[in-house]
Amino acid sequence: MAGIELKHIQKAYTVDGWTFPVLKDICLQIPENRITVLLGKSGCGKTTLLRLVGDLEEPNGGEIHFAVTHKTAFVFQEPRLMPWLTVWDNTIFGLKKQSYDTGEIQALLETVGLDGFQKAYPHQLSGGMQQRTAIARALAYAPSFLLMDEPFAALDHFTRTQLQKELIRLQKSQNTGILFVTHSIDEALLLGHKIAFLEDGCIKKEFLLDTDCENRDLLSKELIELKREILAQLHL
Amino acid sequence: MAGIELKHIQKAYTVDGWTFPVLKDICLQIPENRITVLLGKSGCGKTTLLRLVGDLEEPNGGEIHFAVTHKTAFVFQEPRLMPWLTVWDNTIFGLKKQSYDTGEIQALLETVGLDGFQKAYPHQLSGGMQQRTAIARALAYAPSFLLMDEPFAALDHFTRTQLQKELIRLQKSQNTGILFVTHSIDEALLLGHKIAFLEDGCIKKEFLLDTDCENRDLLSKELIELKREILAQLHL
Amino acid sequence: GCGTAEDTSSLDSLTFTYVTSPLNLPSIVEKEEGIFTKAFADDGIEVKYAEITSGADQTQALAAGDVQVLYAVGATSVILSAANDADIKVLNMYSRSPKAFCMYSKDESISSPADLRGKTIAGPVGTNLHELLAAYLATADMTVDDVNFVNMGIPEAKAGLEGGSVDVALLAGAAAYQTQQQGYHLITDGEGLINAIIAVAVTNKFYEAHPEIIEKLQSAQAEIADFMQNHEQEAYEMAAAELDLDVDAVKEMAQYYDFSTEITAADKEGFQRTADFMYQAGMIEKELDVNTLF
Amino acid sequence: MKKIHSAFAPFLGILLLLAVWFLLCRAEIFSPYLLPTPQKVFDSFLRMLFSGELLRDVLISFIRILKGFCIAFLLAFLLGMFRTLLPAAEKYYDAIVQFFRNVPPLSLIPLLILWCGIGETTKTVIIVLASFFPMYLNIVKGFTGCDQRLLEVGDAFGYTKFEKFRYILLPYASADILVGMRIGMGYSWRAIIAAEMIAASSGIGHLILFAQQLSRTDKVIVGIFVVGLVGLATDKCFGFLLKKLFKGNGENGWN
Amino acid sequence: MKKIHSAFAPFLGILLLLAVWFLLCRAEIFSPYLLPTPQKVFDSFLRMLFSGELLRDVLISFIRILKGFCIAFLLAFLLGMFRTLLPAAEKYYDAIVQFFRNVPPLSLIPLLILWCGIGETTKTVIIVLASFFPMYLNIVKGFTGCDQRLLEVGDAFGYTKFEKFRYILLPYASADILVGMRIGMGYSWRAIIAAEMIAASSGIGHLILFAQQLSRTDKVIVGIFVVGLVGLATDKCFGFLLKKLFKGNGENGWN
Ligand SMILES: Nc1ncnc2c1ncn2[C@@H]1O[C@H](COP(=O)(O)OP(=O)(O)OP(=O)(O)O)[C@@H](O)[C@H]1O
Ligand SMILES: Nc1ncnc2c1ncn2[C@@H]1O[C@H](COP(=O)(O)OP(=O)(O)OP(=O)(O)O)[C@@H](O)[C@H]1O
Ligand SMILES: [Mg+2]
Ligand SMILES: [Mg+2]
Repeated sequence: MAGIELKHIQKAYTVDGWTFPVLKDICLQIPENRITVLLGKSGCGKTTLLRLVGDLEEPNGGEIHFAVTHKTAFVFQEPRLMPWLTVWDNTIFGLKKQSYDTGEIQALLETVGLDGFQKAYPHQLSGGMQQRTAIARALAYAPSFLLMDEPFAALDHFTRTQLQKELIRLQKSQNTGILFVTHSIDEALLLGHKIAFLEDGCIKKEFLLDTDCENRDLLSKELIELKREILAQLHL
Repeated sequence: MAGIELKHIQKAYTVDGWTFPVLKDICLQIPENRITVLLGKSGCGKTTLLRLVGDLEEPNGGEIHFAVTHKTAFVFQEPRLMPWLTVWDNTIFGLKKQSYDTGEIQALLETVGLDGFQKAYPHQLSGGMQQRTAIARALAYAPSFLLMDEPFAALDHFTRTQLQKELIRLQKSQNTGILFVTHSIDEALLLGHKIAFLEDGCIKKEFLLDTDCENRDLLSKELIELKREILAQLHL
Repeated sequence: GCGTAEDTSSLDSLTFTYVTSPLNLPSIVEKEEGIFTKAFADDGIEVKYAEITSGADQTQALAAGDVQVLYAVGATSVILSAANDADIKVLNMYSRSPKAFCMYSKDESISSPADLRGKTIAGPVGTNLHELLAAYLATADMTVDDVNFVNMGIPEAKAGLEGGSVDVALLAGAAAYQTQQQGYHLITDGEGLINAIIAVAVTNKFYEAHPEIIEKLQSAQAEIADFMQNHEQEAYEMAAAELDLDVDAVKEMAQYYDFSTEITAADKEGFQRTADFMYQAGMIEKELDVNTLF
Repeated sequence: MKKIHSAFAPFLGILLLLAVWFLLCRAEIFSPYLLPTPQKVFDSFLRMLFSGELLRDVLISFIRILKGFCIAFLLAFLLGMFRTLLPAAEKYYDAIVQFFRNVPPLSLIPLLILWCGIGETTKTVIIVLASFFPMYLNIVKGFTGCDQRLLEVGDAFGYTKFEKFRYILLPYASADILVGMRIGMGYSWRAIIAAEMIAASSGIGHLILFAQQLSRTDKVIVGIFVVGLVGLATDKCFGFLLKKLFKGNGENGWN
Repeated sequence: MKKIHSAFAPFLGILLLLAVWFLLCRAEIFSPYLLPTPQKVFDSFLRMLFSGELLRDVLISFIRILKGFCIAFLLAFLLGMFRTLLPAAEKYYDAIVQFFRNVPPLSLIPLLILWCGIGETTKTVIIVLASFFPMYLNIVKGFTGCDQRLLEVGDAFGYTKFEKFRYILLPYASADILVGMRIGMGYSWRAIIAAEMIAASSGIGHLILFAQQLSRTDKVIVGIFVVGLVGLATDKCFGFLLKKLFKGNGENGWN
């Protein structure tokens, strides 16, 4: 079976001597070449789950199976840019010394709307621009699997729509697998092939969408129905 | 005339030796005891404008008139918590050594959903929790004027709705003036008495809403109409 | 450090330098027996000690007024300070010990000044040992420039000799004694070459302002000499304890020292010889008539 | 197994050193005068320990160092603070501070004797000179390197300059200050010989110097060991104390 | 007006010092033996300058210091790097490093002569001993204090340990490393007397020491001034060079 499989994952943290479980028993199948969206309340453990999948942290229990070795890129919740590098250098940070096509990077920066700021340092950027640089850094890496932690939270309506489209295009053309954390139900409905709803340390519910993301209409009967269902879940 | 008045404000930044104007000619009247919402694309200068109003930066030209001396609090776009202080200590950071009511602070932390995390350090919090701590810090200060830079961007649907309600309640009971930056048009419509739309270094358009914020229904004909108008502006 | 302490005619304390190495028996005996303390107790003057070993620092401290009596200071240091216009007066002698200043090497074949040509020789500049080297070389019409003289302290010179990076070391005191015990080759000692004078010195100003103290000091020194004569063994034991050496070693080394305090014509001559040497070596910039020192 | 190994590790280096020393003496490459055998040194150590002289000397030096170190720290801290609160004042004294930073304290001894006499003052001043600069530079670095964004939070909440200093700059700079203090403490101990060169009759520096003059290499080595170990111990105690004091900072992943 | 004032400020402190000195000599509180007049010192300075001896001495000392400093920096950097890349190795040598950090270099001179002779090696070693520790501690602090969140970015992009070191740790720690280097450079100059105590026949440290032994306070003061000024100049050049090298860092508001 392709993709990534989480089996009975547990993770606990200790704060002030008091240990509490964040993830209690996560079973989740993340398909390859598809967009999986993770929904959940603030502080429910979405970032933690992403970090486990991205191998930045070890689970306390359970297993994670990777079908193939992925070239993974991570968009963190905060921009995490290197303050001593310009936008350009931050963008190619993931590429290390390996050769890259200058034109491609330039096109990428244009896509995220940072053209003209190639030589600016992070502290000279607005919050949204920093986040976009971080997205550009992850995309420049040309990953086969992309982990994104609320990447569009700091962006305005239109920039957001534009990048969502870009993401869908990328996913289709490169067959990239994406695990996407968001707070916005609309965004989840627009992007996800699979929507997982995280609550109380478990995956409470999964929704599968079979329409192609490219042609989704939020006002279609199907999606309105689904949205209602999700909202009902949240009210629990 | 009460409130804050910006007259022909200009502000330019220099990046890599190239000076570009961010704010070109801002004229804006920010009423006292009301919520003013600032809308605009990412990177258009919203944070810059807020910083000017908050006296963290000097304009290159123009004048800012304050009707009365305000006790101003600032919620930055990033959490900006002191890493060496616990959530509790960060919350009372604005109060310095002045006396405060422990019960009130506790109630505030419960409102923002951080009960139980009083002794946690910022690096032990999720992104949304950090942002909520920053909001609690500003509210604990009991300001007469509150500047908020995308305070709810990192929050999920429900936490966000809850805090929006809390903000409206606070504004009513304390008569606090609020300048609120957001990317969400819905949020603007829910909260604002006045919505200012920033584009290309100028206030392109202002909208005044006279219904009481408490009873707004986003699906009311009036607001749908307004939303359409704003979206049209954005498409320019 | 108030430079004007000595101006007040009534002193309430008197600071002596206290130097025990290489083998300053009078100082050790004096302190152990409390001779100065007793002598000045009647006048209500408190006796204090300052352990300053470096000659240059001693004369500095004297000029600064922190110390009133340099009890055991090398003739070279006295001359240097006088040549640089400091106010200094030699009260009496402390010791002469030409035989305690030696030149050692590992190489048995060195037996004349000519053999030293081009060799690396280590010792402290501007001291009796430096003068010893110059005087020894002068016997064969050579100068210090004919050898590779390097400036370093006695412990360092000894370490250099041992480690092999130095051909000849100029040594005195315990280091010289040990080197001899180790069986190194003695090239020469100071006998007949230098006078190796150590003196007791004060400032002229002090000398004139406090004749009664000078007088007491002289009689107290006589008392020390008496003690050393009558309780020789005891004095050696005191020194051995103070310096943490064997009594036998102390006895052996003490032979080289003449502790009589009297200033003889030979001493004055020795002073002049040292002053001339220093002038010729460029260590002082003008000729000094040592009679102004006494 | 692994734990024992780990506890043992710090001593491994030292043991190796001792082993080399022992073998060198065994091979009789150097005369015992220059490199006394470990046994002889240990004997001397015991003798000095039991006669009480060692303890007394260490104590005296320790008090001197503490005095000098405290003065140096206060000075460095105040000047650093002054410079931070009043950046305009800095250029008046910076040149002098920078000048003296490069001057060998040994060269100042004659002048120090002149100004401060031959008493404790001179010794203290030498220790101050030795430990002031690393502390000052680290403190200044800590203060100037503070995250501007956090300082702005202070501005936003109406903090005065001094309050910003106290509640933001100071905690932020604490890591730098601590490193400065540790370096400064080390340099205080290192300066003990220079300090006790002048008219000292006791102290571990005097002990080493005196032994050197009398060619007692065994005593010199005992002295070196004692200074090194006592310095190490002070450093550890010091680190421990500071950890307690700055508890919040040490354990929040911040330092 | 304000600009002139500001350019003048650094000299104000120095001028004040000179004025006090001049007045003290005028008042004849101290004998000229202890505190020569500024004129006399200036005369000596000119004489030494024109005879060329001063320049030669400074140059020789400068080369020595550069040598010692470079070795010390390399050592400190490599050990710091080693410790960062291989944290397990640290405990093996940390105890020894910490031990020697507190040992006065003056006490080691006889042992150094024994091991390294009286040539340049010993002098270099003394300078290395003087400047190694502040650099090492600052470098270690810089490396260990690195923001974990940025290091995780490296992990996320599949950086190796070494790459993380090179591209994240190193730039991040550069401020700390620079402060360490400046302190280390200062300490190199300060050690010049101790270094040239041993069998030197030239160098500014030797000049001061020799003048001291010959009670030539005027020459000592000239030496002190020259060391202080040359040190100051090295420091400034050094700061300038490093600013050029680390250009990106210096001007992005990060340092
Ligand atoms: N290093 C840590 N130490 C202790 N607790 C932690 C740590 N990291 C996260 N936590 C806790 O784990 C819980 C989940 O955090 P996580 O960051 O995964 O939330 P999240 O779902 O991403 O929230 P948000 O939407 O606000 O980003 C929180 O309660 C947080 O306090
Ligand atoms: N310190 C600075 N130096 C140079 N340029 C700056 C600086 N701060 C902001 N800018 C520039 O000013 C512009 C506006 O920035 P600002 O932070 O006000 O945007 P914003 O409207 O808040 O955007 P966002 O919604 O992404 O936060 C950006 O183009 C940014 O690059
Ligand atoms: Mg998160
Ligand atoms: Mg912004």
